[in-house]
Amino acid sequence: MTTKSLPLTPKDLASDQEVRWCPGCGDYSILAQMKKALASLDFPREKMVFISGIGCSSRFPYYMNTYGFHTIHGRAPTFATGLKMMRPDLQVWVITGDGDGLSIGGNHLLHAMRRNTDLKIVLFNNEIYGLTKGQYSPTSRIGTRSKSTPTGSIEGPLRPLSIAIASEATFVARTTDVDITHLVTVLQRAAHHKGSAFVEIYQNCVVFNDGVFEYATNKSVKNDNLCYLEHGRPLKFGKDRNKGIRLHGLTPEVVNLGSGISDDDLLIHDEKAEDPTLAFMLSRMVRVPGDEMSFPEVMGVLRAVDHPVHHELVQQQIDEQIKKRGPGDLQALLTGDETWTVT
Amino acid sequence: MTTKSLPLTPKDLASDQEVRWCPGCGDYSILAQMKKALASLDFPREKMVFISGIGCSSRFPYYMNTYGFHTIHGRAPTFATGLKMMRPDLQVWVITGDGDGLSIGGNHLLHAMRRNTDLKIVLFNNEIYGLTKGQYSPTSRIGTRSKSTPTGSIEGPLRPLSIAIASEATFVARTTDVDITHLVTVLQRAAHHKGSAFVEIYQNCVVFNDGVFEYATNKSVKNDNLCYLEHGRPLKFGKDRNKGIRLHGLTPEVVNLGSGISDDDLLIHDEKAEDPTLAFMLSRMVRVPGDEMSFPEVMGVLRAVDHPVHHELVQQQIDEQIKKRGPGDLQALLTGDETWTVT
Amino acid sequence: MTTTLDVPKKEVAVEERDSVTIRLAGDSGDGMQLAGTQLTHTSALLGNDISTFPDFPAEIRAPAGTLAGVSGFQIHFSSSEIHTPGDCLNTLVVMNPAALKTNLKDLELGGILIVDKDSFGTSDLRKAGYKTNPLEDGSLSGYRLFQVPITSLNREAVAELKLSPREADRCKNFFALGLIYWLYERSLEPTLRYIKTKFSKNPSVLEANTRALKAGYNYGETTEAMVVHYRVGKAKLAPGTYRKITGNEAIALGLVAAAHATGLPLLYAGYPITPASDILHQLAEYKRFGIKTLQAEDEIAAIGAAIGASFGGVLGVTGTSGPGICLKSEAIGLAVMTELPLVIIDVQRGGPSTGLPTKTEQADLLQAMYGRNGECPVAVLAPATPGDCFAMTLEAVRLATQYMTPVFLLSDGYLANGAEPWAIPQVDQLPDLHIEHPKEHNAEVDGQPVFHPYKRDAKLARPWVAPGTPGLEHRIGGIEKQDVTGNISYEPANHEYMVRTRAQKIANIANDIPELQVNGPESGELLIVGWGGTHGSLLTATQRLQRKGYSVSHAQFRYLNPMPKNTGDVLKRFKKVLVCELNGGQLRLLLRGHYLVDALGYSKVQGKPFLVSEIEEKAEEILRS
Amino acid sequence: MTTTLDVPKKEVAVEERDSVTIRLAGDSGDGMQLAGTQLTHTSALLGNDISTFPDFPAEIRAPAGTLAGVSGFQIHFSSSEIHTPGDCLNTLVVMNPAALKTNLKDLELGGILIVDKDSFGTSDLRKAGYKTNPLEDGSLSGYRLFQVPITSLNREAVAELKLSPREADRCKNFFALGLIYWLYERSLEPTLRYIKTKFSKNPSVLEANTRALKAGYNYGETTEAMVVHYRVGKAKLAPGTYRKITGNEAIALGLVAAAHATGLPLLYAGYPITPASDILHQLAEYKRFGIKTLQAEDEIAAIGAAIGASFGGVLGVTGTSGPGICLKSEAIGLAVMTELPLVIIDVQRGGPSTGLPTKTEQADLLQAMYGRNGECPVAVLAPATPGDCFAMTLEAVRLATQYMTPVFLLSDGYLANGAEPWAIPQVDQLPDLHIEHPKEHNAEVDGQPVFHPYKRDAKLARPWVAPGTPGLEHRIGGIEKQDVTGNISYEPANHEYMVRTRAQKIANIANDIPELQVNGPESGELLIVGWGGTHGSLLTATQRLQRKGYSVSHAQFRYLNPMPKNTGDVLKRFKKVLVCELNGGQLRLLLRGHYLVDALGYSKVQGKPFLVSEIEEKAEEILRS
Ligand SMILES: Cc1ncc(C[n+]2csc(CCOP(=O)(O)OP(=O)(O)O)c2C)c(N)n1
Ligand SMILES: Cc1ncc(C[n+]2csc(CCOP(=O)(O)OP(=O)(O)O)c2C)c(N)n1
Ligand code: SF4
Ligand code: SF4
Ligand SMILES: [Mg+2]
Ligand SMILES: [Mg+2]
Repeated sequence: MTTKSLPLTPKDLASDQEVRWCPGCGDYSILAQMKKALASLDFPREKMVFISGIGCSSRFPYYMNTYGFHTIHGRAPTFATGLKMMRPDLQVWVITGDGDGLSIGGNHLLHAMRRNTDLKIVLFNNEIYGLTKGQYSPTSRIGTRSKSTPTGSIEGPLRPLSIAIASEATFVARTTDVDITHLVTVLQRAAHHKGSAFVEIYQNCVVFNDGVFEYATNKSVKNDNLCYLEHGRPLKFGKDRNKGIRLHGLTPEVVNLGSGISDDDLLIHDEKAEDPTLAFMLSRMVRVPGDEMSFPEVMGVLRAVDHPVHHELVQQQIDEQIKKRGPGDLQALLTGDETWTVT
Repeated sequence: MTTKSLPLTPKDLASDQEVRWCPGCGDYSILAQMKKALASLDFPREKMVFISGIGCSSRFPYYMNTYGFHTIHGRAPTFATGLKMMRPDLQVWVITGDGDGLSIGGNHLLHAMRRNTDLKIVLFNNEIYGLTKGQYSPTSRIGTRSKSTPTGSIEGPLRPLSIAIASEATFVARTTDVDITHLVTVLQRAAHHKGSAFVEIYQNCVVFNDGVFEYATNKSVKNDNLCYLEHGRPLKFGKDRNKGIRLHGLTPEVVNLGSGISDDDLLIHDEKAEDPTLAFMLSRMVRVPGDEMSFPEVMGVLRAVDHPVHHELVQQQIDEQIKKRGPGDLQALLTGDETWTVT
Repeated sequence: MTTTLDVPKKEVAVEERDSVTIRLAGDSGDGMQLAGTQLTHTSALLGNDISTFPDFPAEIRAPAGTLAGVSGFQIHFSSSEIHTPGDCLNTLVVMNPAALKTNLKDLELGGILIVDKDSFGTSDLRKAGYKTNPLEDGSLSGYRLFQVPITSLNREAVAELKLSPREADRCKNFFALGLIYWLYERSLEPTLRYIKTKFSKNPSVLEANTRALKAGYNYGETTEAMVVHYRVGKAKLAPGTYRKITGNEAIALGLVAAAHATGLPLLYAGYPITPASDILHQLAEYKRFGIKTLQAEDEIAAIGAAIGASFGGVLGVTGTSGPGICLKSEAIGLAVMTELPLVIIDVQRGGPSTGLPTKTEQADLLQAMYGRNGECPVAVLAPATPGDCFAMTLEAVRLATQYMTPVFLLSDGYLANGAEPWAIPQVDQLPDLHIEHPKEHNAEVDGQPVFHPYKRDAKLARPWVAPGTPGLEHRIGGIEKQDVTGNISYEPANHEYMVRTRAQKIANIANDIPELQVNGPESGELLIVGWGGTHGSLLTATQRLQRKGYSVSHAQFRYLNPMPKNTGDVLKRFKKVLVCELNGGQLRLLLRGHYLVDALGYSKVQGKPFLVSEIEEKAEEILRS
Repeated sequence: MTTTLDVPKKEVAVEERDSVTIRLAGDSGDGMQLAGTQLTHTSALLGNDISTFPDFPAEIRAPAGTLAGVSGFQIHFSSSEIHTPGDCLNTLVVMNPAALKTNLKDLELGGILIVDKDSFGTSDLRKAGYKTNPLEDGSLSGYRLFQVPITSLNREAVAELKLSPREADRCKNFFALGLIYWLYERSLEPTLRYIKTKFSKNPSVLEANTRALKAGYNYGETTEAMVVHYRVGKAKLAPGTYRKITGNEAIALGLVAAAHATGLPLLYAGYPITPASDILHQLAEYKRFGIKTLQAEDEIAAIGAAIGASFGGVLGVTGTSGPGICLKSEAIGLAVMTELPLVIIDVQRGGPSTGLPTKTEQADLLQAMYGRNGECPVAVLAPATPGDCFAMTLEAVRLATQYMTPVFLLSDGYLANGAEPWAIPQVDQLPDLHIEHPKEHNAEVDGQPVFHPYKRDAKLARPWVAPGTPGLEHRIGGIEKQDVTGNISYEPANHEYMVRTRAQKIANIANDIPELQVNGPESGELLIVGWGGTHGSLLTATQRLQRKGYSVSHAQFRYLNPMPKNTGDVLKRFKKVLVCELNGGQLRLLLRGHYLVDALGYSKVQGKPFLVSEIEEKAEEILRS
């Protein structure tokens, strides 16, 4: 059979399976934007693979007309790691949720990123367990009332981006389900990154956690609550782009522009900084609803650096060994160093 | 039977079991200092519990005359979490290794710290798998030749302290096996911390990774390679304390004191900073052997903040519910809301 | 609150029925589970015996109107004792074509079929894959079809409240329920009460649901179409006070009762998974009882926390379903080696792998028995009915604490969500499971008092010391232990001794559990054997066969490891043994292997419970051969 | 390099022996494993049949001189065919009192006992728990005791090299080895060659070891005490070229050969665990063969990576020991559901839990069979000897790829580290396991070409498509699959069909494997049955019993699931069946359950292989009863 000729349209990437998320779920938009982003890549669909764990989000692969593997809870990065090692020609996406990726599966994500395995990891963060019908997750805010925390959760949330950065991920970004142009751009950049790319998407679970990202998605307020990062540009935000982030020693602070404070005083974003401290600092900024002077949450690419990629290093060692000692001779290997003959 | 009267001596904390580490192993010193540190606490030994995973380091509990549980590989924090939830009166130590705690067990460490479970977690980092006879670990440096990486490891190491900080640990510290006074102090501080305390100890595995921390333990060079942190004090180091760390924007740099640079120009350590960025930055500093101007590695307490503790929050919710709705009436619960009677 | 209900009396033709099976089926969003629960509840309060079977899709809310999105709730209520939710439907209510398509095959010929006629538009039919409209093409002629314009009647009923059509339609389930209440002479009272409490904060929804329920009822009363209604009298249950209970509820209550009976605090550590999650949810509500719950980061952490709690001298319990048991298996081995009490609840679902997460199955028996490295025996129990989950939970705690061992409790999706009437136990009649942790040394060495953590009692159980006890400091772990001292030992003979001792300890439990009970004559042609949640179907089938004159009895295993002492004897007293299981023949393998009886097997692996008729037919086939 | 050795000839009394069993025992740090390996190697090159049994402690290096620190290496070499490392020692070399204490019980009465006299100081004796010096208290009078001052003689031998005493003592093992070489007429050549290569970068160590070895040899030659030496002639092995091989080596080589035979790249993903780690270590050396290895973060990740590789169309293999199998169990279920080829190597060790990590056992059989949720059948193989590990690894890959299924390979600690002579296979005679991934669609729907990932072939295997193939894009996963299309399906009848089909696919393998072979008459009084690594002991015992005139045969299962087709027949041809296992009776349960034979069991669970005599005695007891 022959390849679907390039360029692809988003429709070429739709499988024949009926999409079965709840009406209004943020996952629909992510699916649509993913198809757009991939269609733009000039890359054949048979070389794309989606690997997911378990959760609403993890149903994603069924809906893409690519190769796909819906695996088990929390372990998607492990399957993806083996696949990418052996099939470097494939573009491997990992789809996970806040429960799948950060509760049961946190360690695998961590190690995939540490190895700089060339995976594009997309974490749908809805701050809840959707598929199991509404328990709090490791990203749920303190006080979240859920089926398993009827009197409110007591555990502080993880910040997925902090974990990714501490795990040595070479590409770390954030976006939201409904900001469709931004979402497409971020996915495209992840696709182009060589190495572990980690993307957190704020995703609305309309059934069990509706509106938890309202501040970040509602058009009327989101610009006051989000700061879109641009490499080499000062950190500015606000509906009128009249606020910024300034550094005070190691501590960032929100300032109003004008009256003596100009762009030049602001922190300049550097996604290519080898030292991850800036990216880490940005990952800590949390909008406190109602607190005007609390930090905006950053959107876009926090970090994008070039490090050697796992599968290439693996291959390199093989090539070096062959260069040094010649290709393997199976008969010699079976025979070994010392033999004797019985006649 | 009666309590061993306080204060304890280190000897009171020695069990009757023969210690079975290799002669010269760094674990011996850690054991000795742990006994010293605990003896100083004015806390009864029957209320101390040591829980470990599997590894050379994880044999530790057998040698302490306290309660102890040598569990399974990587899972010590889980047992400790259940124990501490139900028995807040106990002081619970978790003993783990770089493989046990950061390879197979990374996720449990992460979540224990996220919950701010009141555990004292001590990670013996020898950058190798000791018990299984010498495979590289997630903290091994790139290029480590080991049984499983005969041509050198290709994976970048994790920094345990970065992971701890990103996991929201409220106490994060580092020390070495042979720096016995410092080790005792750090263990005492961990013991006194309320919440998750994470301590990394550089530990020499004399059999499989001998000398890997030479730069940090050899008396003749270590002061040039390590920076001992003191809260509220500038970051200074060097045999003659003639070097320091200065901040350049977000980026730290090593400077020589004198000729215009004084203590006032240096970064001041603040272990109580609520924002973990400083601690994270410190966790990234790595000594590059041979590079005079590379960073020193920090020793001591990077972070020590007070956050609500898991078991107390659990109890608080119980107390609140009882206050609000009265203590549970089992008969009423069994009976339920709607019943009918058959006569 | 104890209620005695007046059944409304009206002047319509009334037919008496011994029992009735009804299924309500509609879209996941149509509220069928809620309506079914209300019908169950009301019927229980009316004094019927009840048994239910909810059946819902794995998707949270699959696209409206599709076959994948159909959710059903089946209830069997009766004036005599019943044990199953019924094989065959007497009445089926369908809210759309997809529900008709997936459920019609279970309706008896001549049965009552109520459809929401308004939902049979062209696009509805297409989504369900109908080429022609079944309401018109004659394909339903074998049934007593009532085409009720439920959607429009309901909208009309709530019209005054000025709700959006979507909001109005949310009450459809109550309209349908009202109609069923009329048809089967049910009182509206309990459901009205429910609506009042549930929606107290939302008066318009409260009013809408109330009106919908009444409108449905009145429709039955007034429409010409429905001229008969049915009466199902009170069941002759044993005297006492009853409530309705599901298996998951019963386990949660059993754990609270066990904490009480042992006098120990309890930690339930779980990780959400269908169909076990509700146990965690429920226990999280019981903070006033001092119960602590932990939603751990995964199943390994959950069992770890439970074992940590047990090590701490309190009750450690964990619960999950099959995939979670895989993850817990290494830690179960540790609990076996360290001989700590532990209760592991497995609410079995369809497998292998993710399988059929919302469906029932019994295929984890051999996993519970053998799913660990090394010789690693644990006790295995399996409750027989939803209510029995309470008793067997207490049993699990009893055996775990008294024998210092992990105990598996094998529930399943059917028990977990199915409901039955339950005679409410009295707290002062709960078994006394009181635990006293040792406080004193148990040996002397060279004249010095010492504590030996592996010195066993008559049951072969080792002492359960709580950390914090002065003088009894000790260390345990997963490496083989020396007999008595518990020190690490690699000594060959000691290992064999310990392996055999651990096995013997579990085997000894057989002395401490009831014998296998035979329902019917103690010997005969055929013994129908099952275990756990298939009890109702097998017992009912057996009773029917006995009524037909066959020499057949039934025995249900509630204790699977060890098996009751009389097992071999019982099996040998029957010419043939038929082991009926919702798996490929797992108990059968064990019975054959242990007792060398040529047990036949009847397996069903469809994610569904046995129908009574299936067992009956299979048994008749064997009896006639 | 093929070598023909000249055995040194000298004028001393020479006794001919058919076979000899020697154990070298000392402190973990004494280099006994290395010395043993050299002795094995040399004996193999001399043309003896060999079988070895290394036995070492779980601690890396327990405190010197303690019982816990004793490490031993046993070798049996022979001029006739042998199958075990020997029951009883003819010669025991002990480097310290602790080694004497733990090993003496295995030395035959009158056997040769060589001790390093220098290591029997007061503190050495105390560490080993001796109250009096056994060299002096007469307790060794039943043996031919040679008290050799090994430490001092060895220091003397290397004195010129000016090593520290510690460095000098590191050669003690070679001194002892030299002495044994003299005693048993072994050539020094292979070991001298080894020393030369191994220490080429460290000339003083090279020289020291060389001198030590020669000094030991010369000591034998010159000392008055030793007046006899022994000769063990060449074994009459089948003609061919041989090498020595351990089970772990054979598995590693088998995997490289399988990659060659299938034409597929191979990923071995593991996580270190005793006694499986060496497979990972070895394969990590084979980069030139294109083999890729991954030391994953844990066992779950390892199997995940292996399955990911299989999904990618290449060979995915993972290996571990029992505790690791626990962790892999959930993913095995996924591989069963998605019907991907996968080889899972379990090098079994003493359990349960952490158990006896460095000791052998066979207690993971039922875990391999049933240790997963749901009905989850996989193929299970078990090699019978170290060399057979090669053949069975190829078999595992063959069945995995041709039936699209996970295959368990149950090795054990004994096979893993034990060595035997191995007839070197010729690459061009390896089985052809070539794989061709489908490139074309396999169905048409509405005239359009489509690909159905669950359309099966005659073996019931589904097509193994490699991602990257245009037009065959498809999705798989762990939820129940619709027959043929592989779409998600919750349909009850489909589930049952798929459960049965997966089971049938595995059952069909019985048509494609050799029948169970009976060693001895095809029928008779007693059949001794075993599986996997106990082959040598059971076969040898059977042969001895046959020589004694008993009507006894032996059958060893190398295929455990499915079992060979003739299994039932074979079992039924014997009056009695005795299943001998290093576990509590796991195969026995299966044979009884499947074939309803009243199989007896002989269990040993001591972390050690069977002695031939144990089997012999047990069988005689049964035969006489
Ligand atoms: C081993 C295992 N444990 C538990 C589950 C049940 N489970 C399925 S999805 C899920 C969590 C889903 O949450 P998340 O990853 O946030 O995905 P979402 O549904 O919110 O997209 C859980 C606990 C499972 N399938 N397997
Ligand atoms: C489930 C499981 N997998 C693997 C092992 C084998 N194992 C024991 S200790 C260990 C690693 C030890 O390394 P580390 O934690 O760094 O401890 P160290 O010995 O260096 O102190 C491994 C892989 C095991 N015991 N259990
Ligand atoms: S439950 Fe939430 S996350 Fe899942 S499909 Fe529905 S809306 Fe989306
Ligand atoms: S192997 Fe290394 S870590 Fe383990 S006991 Fe020996 S020296 Fe210590
Ligand atoms: Mg989620
Ligand atoms: Mg280590």
